[in-house]
Amino acid sequence: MSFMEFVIAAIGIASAIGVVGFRNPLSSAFSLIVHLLSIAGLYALLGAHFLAVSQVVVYAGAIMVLVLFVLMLLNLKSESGRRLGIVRSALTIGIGLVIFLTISAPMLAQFDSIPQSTLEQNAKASEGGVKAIGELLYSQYMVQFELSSLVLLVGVVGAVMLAKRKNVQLTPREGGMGGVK
Amino acid sequence: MTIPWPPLSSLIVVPALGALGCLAPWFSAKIDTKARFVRVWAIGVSLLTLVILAAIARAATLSHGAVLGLEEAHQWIPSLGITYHLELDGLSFVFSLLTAVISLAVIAWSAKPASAGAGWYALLLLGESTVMGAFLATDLVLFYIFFEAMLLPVLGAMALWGGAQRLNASLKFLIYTMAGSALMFLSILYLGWNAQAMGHTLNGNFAFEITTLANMKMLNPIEELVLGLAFLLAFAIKIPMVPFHGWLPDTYREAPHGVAAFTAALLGKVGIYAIIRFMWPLFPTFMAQAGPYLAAAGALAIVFGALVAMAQKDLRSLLAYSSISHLGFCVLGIAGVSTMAMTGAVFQAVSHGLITAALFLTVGSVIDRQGSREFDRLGGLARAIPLTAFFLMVFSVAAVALPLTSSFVGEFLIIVGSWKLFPQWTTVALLGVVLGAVYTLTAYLRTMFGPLHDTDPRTGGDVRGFDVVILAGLAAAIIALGIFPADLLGMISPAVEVSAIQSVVADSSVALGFSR
Amino acid sequence: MDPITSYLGIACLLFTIGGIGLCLRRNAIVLFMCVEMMLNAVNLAFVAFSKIHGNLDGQVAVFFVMVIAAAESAIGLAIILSVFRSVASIETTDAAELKW
Amino acid sequence: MEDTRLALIVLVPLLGCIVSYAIGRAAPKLAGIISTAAVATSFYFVVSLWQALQGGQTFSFTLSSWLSFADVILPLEIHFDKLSAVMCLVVTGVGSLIHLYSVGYMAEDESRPRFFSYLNLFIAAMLILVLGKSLPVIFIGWEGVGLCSYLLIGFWYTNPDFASAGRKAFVMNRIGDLGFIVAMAVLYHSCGSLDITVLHRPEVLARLPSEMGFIAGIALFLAAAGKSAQLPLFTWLPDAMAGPTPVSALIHAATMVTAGIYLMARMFGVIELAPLVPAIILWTAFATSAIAAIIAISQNDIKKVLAYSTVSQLGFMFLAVGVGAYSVALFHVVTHAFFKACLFMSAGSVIHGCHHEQDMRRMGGLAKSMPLTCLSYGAATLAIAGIAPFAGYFSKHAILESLAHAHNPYLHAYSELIGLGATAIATCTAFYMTRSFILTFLGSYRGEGHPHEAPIVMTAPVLVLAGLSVVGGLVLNHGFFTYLQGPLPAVAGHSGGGILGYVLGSVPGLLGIAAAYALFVIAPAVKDQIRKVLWIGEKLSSGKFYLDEVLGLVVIAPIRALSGVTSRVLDQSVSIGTGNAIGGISRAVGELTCRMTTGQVSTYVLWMFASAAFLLYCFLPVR
Amino acid sequence: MNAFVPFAPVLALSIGSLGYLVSGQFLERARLTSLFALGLIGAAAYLIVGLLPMAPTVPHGFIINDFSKFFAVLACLGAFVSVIGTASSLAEEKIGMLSEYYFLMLTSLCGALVMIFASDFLTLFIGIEVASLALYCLCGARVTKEASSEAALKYFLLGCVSSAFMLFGIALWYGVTGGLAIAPINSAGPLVILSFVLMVVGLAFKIGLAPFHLWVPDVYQGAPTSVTTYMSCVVKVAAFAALFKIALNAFQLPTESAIGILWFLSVLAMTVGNLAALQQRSVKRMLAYSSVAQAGYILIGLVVLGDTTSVLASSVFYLTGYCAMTIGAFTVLSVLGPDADSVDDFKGLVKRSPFLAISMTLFFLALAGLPPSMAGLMGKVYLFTGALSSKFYGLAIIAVLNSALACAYYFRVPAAMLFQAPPTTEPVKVSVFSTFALTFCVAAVVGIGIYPEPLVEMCEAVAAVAVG
Repeated sequence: MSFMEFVIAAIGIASAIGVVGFRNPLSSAFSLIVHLLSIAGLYALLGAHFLAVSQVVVYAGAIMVLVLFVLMLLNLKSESGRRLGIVRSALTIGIGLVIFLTISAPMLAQFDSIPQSTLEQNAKASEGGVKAIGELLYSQYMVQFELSSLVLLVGVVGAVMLAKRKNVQLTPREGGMGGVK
Repeated sequence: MTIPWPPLSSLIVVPALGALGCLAPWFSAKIDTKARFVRVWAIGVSLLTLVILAAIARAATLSHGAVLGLEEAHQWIPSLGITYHLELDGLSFVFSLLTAVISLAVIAWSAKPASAGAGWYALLLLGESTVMGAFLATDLVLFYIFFEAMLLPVLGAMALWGGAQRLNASLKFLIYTMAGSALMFLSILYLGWNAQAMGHTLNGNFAFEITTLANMKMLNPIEELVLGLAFLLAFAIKIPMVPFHGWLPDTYREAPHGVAAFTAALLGKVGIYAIIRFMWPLFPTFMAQAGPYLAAAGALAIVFGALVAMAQKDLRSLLAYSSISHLGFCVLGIAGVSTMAMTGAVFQAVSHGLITAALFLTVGSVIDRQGSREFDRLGGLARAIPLTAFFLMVFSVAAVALPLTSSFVGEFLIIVGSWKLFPQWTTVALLGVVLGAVYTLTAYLRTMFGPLHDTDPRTGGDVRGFDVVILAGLAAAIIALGIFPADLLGMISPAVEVSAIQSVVADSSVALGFSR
Repeated sequence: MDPITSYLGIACLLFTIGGIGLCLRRNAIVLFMCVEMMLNAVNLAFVAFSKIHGNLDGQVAVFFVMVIAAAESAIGLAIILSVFRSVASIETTDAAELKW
Repeated sequence: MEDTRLALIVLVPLLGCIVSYAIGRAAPKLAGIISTAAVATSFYFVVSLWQALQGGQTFSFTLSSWLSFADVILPLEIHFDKLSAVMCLVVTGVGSLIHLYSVGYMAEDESRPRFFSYLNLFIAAMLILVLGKSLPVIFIGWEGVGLCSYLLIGFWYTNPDFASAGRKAFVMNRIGDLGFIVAMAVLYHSCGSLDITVLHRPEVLARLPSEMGFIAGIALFLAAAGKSAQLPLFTWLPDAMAGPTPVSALIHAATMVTAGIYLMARMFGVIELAPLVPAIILWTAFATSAIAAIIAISQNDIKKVLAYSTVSQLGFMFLAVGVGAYSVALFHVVTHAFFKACLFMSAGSVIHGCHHEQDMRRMGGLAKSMPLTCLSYGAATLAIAGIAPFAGYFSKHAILESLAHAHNPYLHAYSELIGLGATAIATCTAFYMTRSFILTFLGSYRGEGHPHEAPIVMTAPVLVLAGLSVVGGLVLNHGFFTYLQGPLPAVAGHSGGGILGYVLGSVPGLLGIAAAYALFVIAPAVKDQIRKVLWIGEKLSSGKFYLDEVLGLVVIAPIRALSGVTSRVLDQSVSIGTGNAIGGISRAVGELTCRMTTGQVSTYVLWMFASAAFLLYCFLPVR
Repeated sequence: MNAFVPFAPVLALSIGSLGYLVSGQFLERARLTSLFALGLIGAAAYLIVGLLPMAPTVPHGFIINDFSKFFAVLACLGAFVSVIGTASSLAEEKIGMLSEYYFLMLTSLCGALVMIFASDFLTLFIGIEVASLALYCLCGARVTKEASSEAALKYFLLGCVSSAFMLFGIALWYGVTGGLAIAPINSAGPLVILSFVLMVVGLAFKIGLAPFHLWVPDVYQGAPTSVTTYMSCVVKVAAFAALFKIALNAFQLPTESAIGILWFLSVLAMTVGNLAALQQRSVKRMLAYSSVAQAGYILIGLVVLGDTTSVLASSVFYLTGYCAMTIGAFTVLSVLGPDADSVDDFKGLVKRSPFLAISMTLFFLALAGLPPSMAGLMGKVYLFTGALSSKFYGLAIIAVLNSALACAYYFRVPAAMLFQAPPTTEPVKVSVFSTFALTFCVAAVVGIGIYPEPLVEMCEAVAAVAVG
């Protein structure tokens, strides 16, 4: 495992923990951005250039901007003081551990023994440039591509429907903006 | 003489259509205006049913001998092997006759709950139709459908016009019955599949038709045991047999008189009928082994019911438990491989149907008059309502199985028949007879005799008009059956032979001496 | 440890972390972010697999997942907004009228 | 051979029962007349049939095929032979007299129609009982008379005590009936038939295994004991005096209570299968009649005295049954019917005359005010006391004689003892009957109001019966036993006894009379000394041997307790409780399952992950 | 041109629904909008029945056979009836912009169809997402009601998690096979099982099988009744179709570990569902839990799938009947008004509207498996016989005991409607649309029970195709 990979992976994991760990949503949002970027880096290292780019654009760009916008809009303080019980946290982490082990063990067991040579000769085939992906999208995955447009449409319309209401009052039912507690 | 219409189906369809007919004016939203016409209509329908039944019997008897063997078989769901198969032999005939008579009596009975409009008659007619179906069906699934369906009208009538606790009572009734029949349902399916697996069926599908299932010996003892127990549970709850009678006290306390009469007279009988019709042919080995336990259960139920009845404080509960006690005789009768006892059991079932219905109706009129069912609020009524007192006396006397009443025939045959097989349990049952005399006479004494204990000594309230005719008719039937039971017995015994006894005889694995 | 498998391991880890976050946090938006993390973990696995198998189907799948994620975010945030309007909070503990 | 008259014998009273009520509703006066006429008619038919009865032949009539189906043959058939002829004559003859009497006795009761129709119903049932050709048919009558006695004892039902007395009678009879049913079951299965003519064939009886024979015999005796008030089931009979006096006369003296003896005579073949059975019968009968006699001494209610004397006399009859002298027993049945009916009816006249006063201590000196009654009562007393040549003498004497010839392995040792005891009882009988006579008719009137003689319609039948109890024995003595040779076994060495025999035979009775006269007329003071000496006996006697109390303690109380426990514990708690418990539990579990849905998203996610982890952990082949 | 034929239904729906957006401004009249929607759904159904036979080919991403066609028609039919039944109640639900509402509903139907037709996992996943995303919004459609948006939030978050699981499963599948096609795999290695488990988790969530059912009661209660009506049928149909397809075509059931999983889910679902419903006073939640239990029954056919296809057929049969029941029940609820939920709202309904009361009673009887509406009963006969014939005695016994237990709560609503006094006597007015829908459901529920033969044969054919 090259040093580069190691560093990026480490950042990714660290930022992921950060997302979960920070009490303040804003900071977790930022660490999520870091996380997404690191993932993009991993994509790049894996040779999925197109994905790396779109990851940066779509995720770290569009989505996270949206998220941040909403966060600003609601200008929230950090999560209210009530901590979760230690028991529950332990339980959660335990369960997470079980899942992690049960999922990863067989995977690692299965793919540990892939000769480097095959990866070498696959490297060219799995070179995910714009051209290659584009060809696939417009030939073999035509249908799915069209359908994904439908997905986006649903997203738009749904958002509109939920956000827009006849008698718009942006102030919540009780308490001022931001629901100060 | 041949019958133009499909005779057996008409027994089921006519009352059902009649029920719809009752509802027709009800949907026109003027609920109680047409009450009288509805009543006449309902009486007419149930009378028609009775007539049809009589016609069928006559025709069949004329065409082929005393034993009726009418059948109606149609494919229903071929791919599941479910057929629409009705059959009327001596056994089904007596029970459907009972059904027709009781329904007519209950429908024609004038006293019905206030606020009971057309729905009352509709539900009763539906009840008649479904119970008929249960007595006629020979396809197990069809039987199960009717077995469940007959619960609903009774339930509805009870929940609509019952006492204060009516909803809980009916829920209890429902749950008990469903819990009981659930496993039976599964066993039925198992049988049907087993037939297929054994390759005993024509088209390679399941088969639920009793004759098909009975004629093949395809169950090993374990299967027989499990399935038999499942069936038994269902019927034990329906009859009910102790200790599965948890639904009974509430039901009989809450249900309106007519419904109580209908339930007590008919629903339990389906259990008795089904044990003879289905369990003996299907599980001969199991039944042969379970016989003694069944007999014990019956005998103990007789004593148990009697003892509990003695401790009751009100008329209706006393009747409820007394019917447990009386049905114990039927159970005792069907426990053993004895044509005599089994015939007696069927006869007893019929006569108990008549008697208990009559009792519930009569007692109902007494309770309505007094506005109370507690013994402490009754007494000395013989002077106030002599006619009711007379009928009540007749029916009580019939209930304690005095000779020349129908129940004597039944109990005598049962006792004499099962003495050979289970002398000890028969003796226990006899003790029940004495206790029966005790509580019955006590009830009568505390109701009719003694100083006239009457909260507001009103005159009148005696049975009158058409009700007298009904009671007289029932009394006449009871006594006539007591003096001339031979025809009915002659009808029942061959059917019992075919359905139960011969299956055991055929089953060589059962070694039992039996007394015919 | 082989590089590819290490990618898979990382994917599993991230997936789990996202799940844990979902269980531990209460802020709806953070929950949403955790979901996104889980999706990303899966994406990573896809890409790794595509490298293993030497075809691009995995990457195409990832592309579609991104599209879907975008739509999801739009809808999700809209929902969170409307919840905020009615409950004046986006903490899931406050939006718990429906229960039992 | 078939004969419709036979059917008429039964049907006429049955018809009378209905008609007399129907018409009686309109015209109460007619009710009595109609029913009396009905019984008389049936008496006429009985006589005519009896005339036609020659040799061993019998008449029979089948009403319906009743319980016959498949290979079971139990038709509803009655038949008329010498034995049933005797009973029929008694039932209808004495019955019609009593009907006539009741016309007067019940004259001012407003519910006469009911009374008379009940009476007729009873006669019909009794006739079925004695005419029945098979045990089930006999059982019809058996239960029928039980029902009628229940109805008639509780005739004045507004008094709850009377009503419950009726219930007591019915229930105790029911206990006896168990025996009847068991016997039928046993006999049917072993002998394959319940026809009494069949059941007399030795080859049929041979099929009966010995222990079954014993069971059948005992069971039959249990039935008889219930009906004929033997230990321990006799306490209902004294209570049965709650009914109108004619009822006591007809049912509880003349006819119904003797049905037991009739049954024994009918089924003697079965009774004698196991020699232990007659022995048991004998001892029971002995104890019964002794106890009843002792109790009767200290009774003050005139009807109670008669009731206990009836019990004691029934015991006498069973003594005869026990030694196999059935015709003798029946002979006593007949004579007893005469004098006991006479006694009861005279007592009835007395009560009627004294304005429904029954306590003898408030009577006395009625000889003047009602001579005819006094006359008949006296005659009957002499008869029952067994003074020759009155009717009672012959039957009692025959019984005592037959006791000497007991040929039962279990009895050889005690035959003398029993003979002596029986004689003592006879003396006792004479004593208490005389006492009652003295208390009632001699001395001076102790009650208030003016006692008056009964109307002719009542006295006439009483006198007739008095006459019968005077001459009846003398007349019948010769013919009776030979007449019954056919259906019943011959009586071992019965001598009519000459004048000397008469004198000797009357000694016990005379002793009793003398003692009573001495104690109650000449020297009343002595009486009290004796009472002090025999205080225990006095207590037992006046306390009726505390039989009711004992029964209540041993039988009734446990049953009540049992029923209470069953209903409260077994029924409410166990059977019903279990069902409710199951329901409750499932409801609680359901509540818990609902609580899983806390409404917290993060909880849900936790659940999801936990479940996923569980699935993965459980179902993944390699861990 | 012929290449488009397979997609005709989906295209029709999506393009048609686009029509809403353009015409959104002047198509605000409820009657028209709903009619338009109905027209579209009808068209789709017609296309499925009429056009698809001409395209037996397997185009990219889609597979057309009797199995998918049956389920597609079922979904369309369900959507059609639920739209008719609830059309008139939208006004009271205060759902603002009808055009968006119907657009989303049609799109989600579209997604459901994609799920049903999909022949590779990617398409399947996209279909799931289309359907789900639309539904998330629809749940929140009643913007003025707090519960509505809360339900939307819960459904959204949990739904995303579940699709993450699904997706991970797909990723593993891709990892094992190197492709995304739903095609038979011959290895049953740990990774395959793993991916199966993950996909099952995803789909079990969509179906609402315990222990992944926790969202069901909340969402069913919070969402607008009309939406609940729709999703209680369509989502189940689509998800079950997907589950059957994956399990049979991809994972080559039966393998014993997979069967173990499904057995566990089925038993847990019916038991938990019934137990939890016992105490419910809220009819919507009661029905939600009951739907969990019913899903457990439906799963039986897949669990016990032996060599015989008929057991799967029984599941399809039962599913069909169940759709009619649940649509009917929820339609009645929606007719009673947006806030009708508690059992008390049903008191004495028979006095206020006999038609509603009696049809509701019939639906509940069917759910309880009682005559006269014997769709449920026949379905159980069919299912349990299958279970027995594959020697799954334990499962059959648990199931039958559950169905007995269920009567305890199925009794409650009819009891309230028929046997209790109404608080008010003013009659409930039932619109023509609803009347039609209810009549249809009643006819289905009773008819399937009385004369099930044709449906049975159809299901047999479908199952035969599915098992292959």
